[in-house]
Amino acid sequence: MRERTLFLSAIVAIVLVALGFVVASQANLMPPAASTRAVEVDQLFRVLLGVSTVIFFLVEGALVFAVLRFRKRAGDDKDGPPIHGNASLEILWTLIPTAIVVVIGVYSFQVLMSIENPGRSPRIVEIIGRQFAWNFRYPDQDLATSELHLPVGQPVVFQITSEDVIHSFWVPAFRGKRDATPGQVSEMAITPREIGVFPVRCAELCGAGHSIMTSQVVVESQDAFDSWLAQQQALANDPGQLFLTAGCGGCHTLAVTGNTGVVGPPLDGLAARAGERGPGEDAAHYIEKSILEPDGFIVPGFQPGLMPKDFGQRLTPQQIQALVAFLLAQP
Amino acid sequence: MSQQAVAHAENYRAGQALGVDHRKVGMWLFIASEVMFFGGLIATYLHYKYTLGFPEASRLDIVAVGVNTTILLTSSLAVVMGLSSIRAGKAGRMSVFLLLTILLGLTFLTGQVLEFSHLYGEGVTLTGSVFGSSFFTLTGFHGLHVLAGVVWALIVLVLGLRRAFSAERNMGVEVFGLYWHFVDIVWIMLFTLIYLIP
Amino acid sequence: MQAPSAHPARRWPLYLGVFLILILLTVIEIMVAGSGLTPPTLGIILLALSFSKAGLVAAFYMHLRDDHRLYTAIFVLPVLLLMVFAVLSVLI
Amino acid sequence: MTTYPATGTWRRYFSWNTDHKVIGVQYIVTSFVFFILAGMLAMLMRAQLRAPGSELLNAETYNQVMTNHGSLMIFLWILPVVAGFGNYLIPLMIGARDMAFPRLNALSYWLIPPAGLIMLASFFVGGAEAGWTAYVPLSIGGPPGQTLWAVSIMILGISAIMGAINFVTTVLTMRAPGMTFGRLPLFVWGMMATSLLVLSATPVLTAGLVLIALDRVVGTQFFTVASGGDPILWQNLFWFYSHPAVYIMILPAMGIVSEIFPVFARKPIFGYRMIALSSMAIAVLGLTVWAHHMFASGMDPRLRVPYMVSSMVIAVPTGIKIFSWLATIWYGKLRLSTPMLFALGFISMFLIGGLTGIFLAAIPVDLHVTDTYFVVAHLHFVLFGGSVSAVYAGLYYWFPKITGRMYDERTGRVHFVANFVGTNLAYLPMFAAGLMGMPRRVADYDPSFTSYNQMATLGGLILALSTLPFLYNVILSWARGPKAAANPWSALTLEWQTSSPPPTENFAEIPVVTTDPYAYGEESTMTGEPAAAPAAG
Repeated sequence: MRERTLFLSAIVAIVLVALGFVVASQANLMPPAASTRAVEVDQLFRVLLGVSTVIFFLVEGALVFAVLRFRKRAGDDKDGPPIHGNASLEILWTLIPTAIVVVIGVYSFQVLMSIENPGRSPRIVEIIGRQFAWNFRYPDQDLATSELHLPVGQPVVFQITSEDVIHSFWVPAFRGKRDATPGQVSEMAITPREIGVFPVRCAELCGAGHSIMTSQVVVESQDAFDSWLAQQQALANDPGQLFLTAGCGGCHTLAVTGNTGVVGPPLDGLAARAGERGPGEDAAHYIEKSILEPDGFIVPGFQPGLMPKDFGQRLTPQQIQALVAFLLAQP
Repeated sequence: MSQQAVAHAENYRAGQALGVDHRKVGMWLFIASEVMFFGGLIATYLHYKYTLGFPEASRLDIVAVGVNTTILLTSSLAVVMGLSSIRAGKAGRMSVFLLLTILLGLTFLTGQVLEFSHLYGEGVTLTGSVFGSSFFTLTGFHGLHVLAGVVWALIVLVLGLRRAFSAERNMGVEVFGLYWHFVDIVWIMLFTLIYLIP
Repeated sequence: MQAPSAHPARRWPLYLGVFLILILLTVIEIMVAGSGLTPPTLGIILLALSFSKAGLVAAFYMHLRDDHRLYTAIFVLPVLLLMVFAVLSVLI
Repeated sequence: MTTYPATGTWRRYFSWNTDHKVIGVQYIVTSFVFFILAGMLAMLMRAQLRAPGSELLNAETYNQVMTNHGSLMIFLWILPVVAGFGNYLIPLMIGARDMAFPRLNALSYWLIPPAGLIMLASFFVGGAEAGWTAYVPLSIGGPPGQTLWAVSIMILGISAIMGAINFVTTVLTMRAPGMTFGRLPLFVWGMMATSLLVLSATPVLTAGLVLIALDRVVGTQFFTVASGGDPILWQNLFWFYSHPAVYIMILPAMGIVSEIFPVFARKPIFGYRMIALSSMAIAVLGLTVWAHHMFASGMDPRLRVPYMVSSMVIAVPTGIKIFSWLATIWYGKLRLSTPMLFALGFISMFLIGGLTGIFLAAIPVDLHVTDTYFVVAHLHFVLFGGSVSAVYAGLYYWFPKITGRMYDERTGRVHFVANFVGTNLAYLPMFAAGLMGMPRRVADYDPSFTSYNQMATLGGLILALSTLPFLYNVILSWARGPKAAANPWSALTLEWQTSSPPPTENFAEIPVVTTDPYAYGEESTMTGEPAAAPAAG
């Protein structure tokens, strides 16, 4: 009898472990692992999945077996045996879970230490969340972009913050997530390992636009990345392009860029007029001031409050100077 | 019935299994929850004190508040003397001590009002800074507890004058005392955490 | 285990003594705060003083000293929890 | 001092009544009404999410619906319904005539309907949109409804604290002769653990809500980032309550199934002491894990590891309970009536919630799945597959005691099957959606998640429909079901040793307890009035 029980439980144990192993190794529940960190996280995930599978089928199996095997037979109105407990059994199912938990805890800690180690000379990328968009800055190049590009295989540290409420920067393919909290900068280290385009999502409820606060990260070869960077810098410093990318053309008329907006005053020949607007203020200063604080002077016939007031953040000082010079040069 | 069961049966009549009075247990449990309520406010104050440094705290007048503290401590003495009076069957003396408690409580509140108006004069306001918000909220909630205690003391006083308590029946006074002493203890901690520790 | 109300009349010297100690401790606190001690030591001393004051009130005025242990447990456990919570909230 | 209108008149349920049984029913029925409302909000969300690009609700409305769904389900359904069971059962189970503070008890109930109305009123003044977590600064800038939301939850917190004081005092001071702590029914142990958590955690949330309300109404600076306010501080205060809240909601549920298994397996509970101890262990540990909700926030990284450890350790006492329940039904004579079916369903579904909890405790995995549909699935398996299943089990189990009538077994089984299928169909796909990258609290999603959401919506529909047979069953059975015996399940706990429904003040004479409440298969030797039921039925 005793041997038989042991034999049966051995069989059950082997079957369960095999099952757990199969599920853990075969299950494909995660998006592509596009960062080195993702590989380690997925490994941990598979281990947890295997352990849980064993426990799951052990308990559910016992449950189903008990329901089938021990259900009351018709006409049998006697009680079950008065078993109140079994010390060794209770100690067993206290110690084994404890052991499992300790192992999982240690392993998780190792993975945590490893994934949060930034690696040698990581590139810094600043990530700014605002309702409801992600903006990016490459401080080394002093370059602000609306797209996130990363060179494959190069360690990067994201410095994440927010301008309004809490957002959470999440690239599922990287497995990393970090809240963008106003008033503080939190870091997340990543090393992309796969070339491709992966979605970026906001994971913390941030208001009505929460579900549309998405972007994408482009992981590309070093060369492609460098040329992209160069191109972005060129755009940033070519005022004509800047005039378009910053969105000025949407509201202002300017012949050379072919814009015909009428929301704001026309900007052709601005140099001539700009001088007389502010008392004792030359044209250059007037134009710069009008970009930074649009409601400072309202051209007669136009409404205040229409032009965004955050160009000071959106554009670098150099870009603003470039714009001013560009506008002054327009006949 | 086992011997222990008999004991239980007798306690039960008085509603006192474990030999403890349910009103007292209830009061202590309420105090426990109050500890955690002030805990939330104190944790907030300390968090900001640690992160922001609270330079404005130098504006606080330690000595004046120290005097106010001793007033509250004295009121606690009055309460406990009142309790021991009624336990000795001296209802009249208890009423005197309760009256004293009420007066001391009101004095403390007056002191707090003076302190607040002084700080407002200095430009430290509830909405002016994180320090103002944390300070006035924490001390203000303590003040509200003192106010509630004064009202409760009035009720106990009136009941006492109506001969509601005696050397045997005085749980109403004791339970009120527990509350009052707890409010006193909260102030003892606030005095150190807000005023003394830089 | 109930609070002994046997000789209540004789308890007032005890209460008065406790009161005097409380006042004394308060004075000491203010003097310590005034002394030029540095924050870590200063904080520890001041906390020790205030906790002893709170302890005196709880033990004698709230009768925890000679009342049922249950009451002490109900009071002390949340205080400990509060201390843990406060420390972790400061560090968070 | 305490008033008892004539029993049997339905009017007493709408009056200021201090009978703990009346108050218990008031709690249960009121909270079930809010359960239905919150369920309708859930159906609105599932309808919106049935397909990507749906325009049934605009984003603001969706956020309001989502916020109120969560807040109603937690603060006005599970917490009060559990308090309702506690009110009805604790005095009966410990052999007392009523609660320690009957008028306080009535007051703590009568705070709930107004609080619920205040929360619903938020819909009409620009509703609360910041989720039940109300993270600052979003909840500071939000529309006026957010203030009503905060006030409502403050009131509910005060009500819960008063209830907890009542429960603990009652259990400590009003146990019948011989009802030692070693003989306390496990549901009472669960309520004790829960009440201690309510007492130590709820006041902290109340304090935090005061800060939010002051910031919104008076203009204080607590959470104004520009002047140094720290958004993480609110998360700290909030989760110090809201993680223990999960145990507040699950411990009594565990107590309910611990009552049901011995009765329907006709066997003593296995390892009584360990189950009672594990409830207390979960309560204590539950107070030390709150910041595991903040692993992805800006909190000090060094603090995360201890929270990970304590969160994982909770798996141990939880496991002890599950294994003890399995051992209880092992070698038993299982009677698969509706309460037993729901109790078995509780284990099978709570297990999924518990196991996925370990994934969430492991920080590296958590940083991927937190704030995604993985979390939504996890918490619904714990709170719906877990707590709600147990509540249904308890409602069926004590229905004859409460109403004096028997429910219809066949309809009950239909309800169970629909509920079981619906729960798994609704929530299992959400795990996959979260792992694949679907954030939670979104009014719209990437088309790649469509199939998961269609399954979830179908499951939700089944869940909604599954409440119909339940309502049909309880309403008709209460009105004209067959009369129930005093002890239809031939159970041994004290509440079954008096008539169904019990008379005012419960027992003609206070019983004297001389045996433990799960002595099945033995000579039961309970004296007192009326005599104990035969151990076997």
